[in-house]
Amino acid sequence: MAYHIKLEQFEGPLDLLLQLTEQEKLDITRVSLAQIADQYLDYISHAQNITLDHLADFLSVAARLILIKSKALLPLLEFTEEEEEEIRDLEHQLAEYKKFKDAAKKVGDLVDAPFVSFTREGFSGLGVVFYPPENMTAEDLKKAFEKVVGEIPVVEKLEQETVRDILTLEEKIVHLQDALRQRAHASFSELIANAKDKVEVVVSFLAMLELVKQRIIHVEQEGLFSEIQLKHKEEK
Amino acid sequence: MEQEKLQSIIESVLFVSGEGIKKSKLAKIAGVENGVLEEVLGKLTEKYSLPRSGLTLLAKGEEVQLASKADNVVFVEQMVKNELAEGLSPAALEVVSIIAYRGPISKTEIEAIRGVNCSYTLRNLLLRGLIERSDNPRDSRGYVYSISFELLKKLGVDRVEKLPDYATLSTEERITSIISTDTENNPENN
Amino acid sequence: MEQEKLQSIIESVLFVSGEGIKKSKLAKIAGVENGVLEEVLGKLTEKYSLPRSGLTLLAKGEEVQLASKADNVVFVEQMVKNELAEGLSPAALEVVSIIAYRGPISKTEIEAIRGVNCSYTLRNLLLRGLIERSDNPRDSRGYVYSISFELLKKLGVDRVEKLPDYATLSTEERITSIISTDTENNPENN
Repeated sequence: MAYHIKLEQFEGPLDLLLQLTEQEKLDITRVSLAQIADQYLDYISHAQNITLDHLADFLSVAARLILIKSKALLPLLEFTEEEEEEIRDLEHQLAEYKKFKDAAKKVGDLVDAPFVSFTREGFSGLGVVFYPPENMTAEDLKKAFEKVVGEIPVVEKLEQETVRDILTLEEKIVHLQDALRQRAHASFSELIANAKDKVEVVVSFLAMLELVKQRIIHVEQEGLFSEIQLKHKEEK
Repeated sequence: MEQEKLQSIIESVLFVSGEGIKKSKLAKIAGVENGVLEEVLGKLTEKYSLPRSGLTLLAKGEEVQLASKADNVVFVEQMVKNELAEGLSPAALEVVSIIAYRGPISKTEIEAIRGVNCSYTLRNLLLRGLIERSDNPRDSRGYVYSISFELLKKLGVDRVEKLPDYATLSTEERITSIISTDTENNPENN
Repeated sequence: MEQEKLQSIIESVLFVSGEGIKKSKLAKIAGVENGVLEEVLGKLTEKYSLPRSGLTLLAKGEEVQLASKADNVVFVEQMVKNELAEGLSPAALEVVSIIAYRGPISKTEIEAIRGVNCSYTLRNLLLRGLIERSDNPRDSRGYVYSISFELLKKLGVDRVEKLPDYATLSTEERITSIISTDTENNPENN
């Protein structure tokens, strides 16, 4: 790999992007986002510490970076209103996140500073007096307990299951390579015909970009929004 | 150290301690001679004697203690009554129900079930006599909580087993599983 | 009733309560209008800000609580254990900051700002009592999160308004609009 970025532990795509811009000493602008798009993509395709349940977050940012990057490479490319909106949101989110990340450092200084208040035991010195709530019944207790049971999260396990099916980028690259080797020539829409959702399409697209960069495949696209054709270089 | 700072320190320590504290201990904490401490205590007594102060310094032999001014007892009693005698908040009711159906149970376990710190609620329920605590047989430094006999009686039952659906609810598996997963992962590691 | 007597009453009540108490309750106990109470609380805050005072008045939303002055921690620690000594991870600090500057705030809104799932961090902070949750007025199935008195004590500030850059960070216009579009698109905020 060309890049060996040394970053602190990062949490989430915005954190990663922010650290990349800071490392390159860039402000948060569209131009600088285009500049670091490759680093971001490299990073997430090789990072070991992105858990599957966070992958979707990383990929949705990746998709927007790819848009920004394409525009930088192809100035004629025009964004749809929706795309423009998504990119603007990313820029703003990043700027806002930066504010809170900076604030968190200052709050952290307060946490570490030797200033702590203490409070006293409430009602200290008072003996226990039996003060039952007026209208409480055994049935109220039962209902409250059932509510407690009902609120215990069972969701988290479900989330894990649904994400488990999604392939990682690494796996997708291998899959793409194999598919191309077998057919020598394929269109992007053929390759993603079995994709289960948007995330998998984005993963496939990232995998394609990665293969282009490693000069393993060659892609052609005749016009905007037209079909992308992929060829395996060895098969030329 | 200057007088004003000393006054501030002594007031902070007296405030937090709640109970009476030996003057020698106070002097040691503030790092001053007994004579200096006496001066500071004098200044504090003077300050508390102003009409606008709500505090007073009680002295009993070698011990001193911060307390609320006796003139305000009516208002203080009203506050205590309001705070303790009002209806239970939904959160407090939930804690009581957990203690009723799963007691005796530790604070850590209650918190694992609700996902929220319960120190304040537990103290309040103890003061109201709705729950009781005893030493935790599995952890000598901790306590376990159970519903008080008075509350059971008020609810019209003589033991927890007679609470509605006790047999099924007290063995509810989701509760058991969250207690075991959550108390394994130390909640303090963040 | 005259101002000085009112100050005395409120101070007594705050002292005995020890816990956070709603301003509306204080006003009711003292038998005064909310406006008058605010004035009295202002006077108390002024008094506690003097160098010789060892107390401070913490304020959070509709509640106030009496506490020891944060500067005196080294002395107070010799009396009582500092239960707030443990540090916070970078993730926890970010979440706490967002809640401090923007709270009460829903989980979805916090996640919109951080761009990452925060369930685990929120649960940890709740268990440590550094944040609190209450029902979301805009979504009955969800919660909103706000800071606790414990957090103020740990930070050594008497109210969030004293945090660095509070005015700018708490009123960011564009944040508000991102948040509102984001919550509209995602009803699952809890």
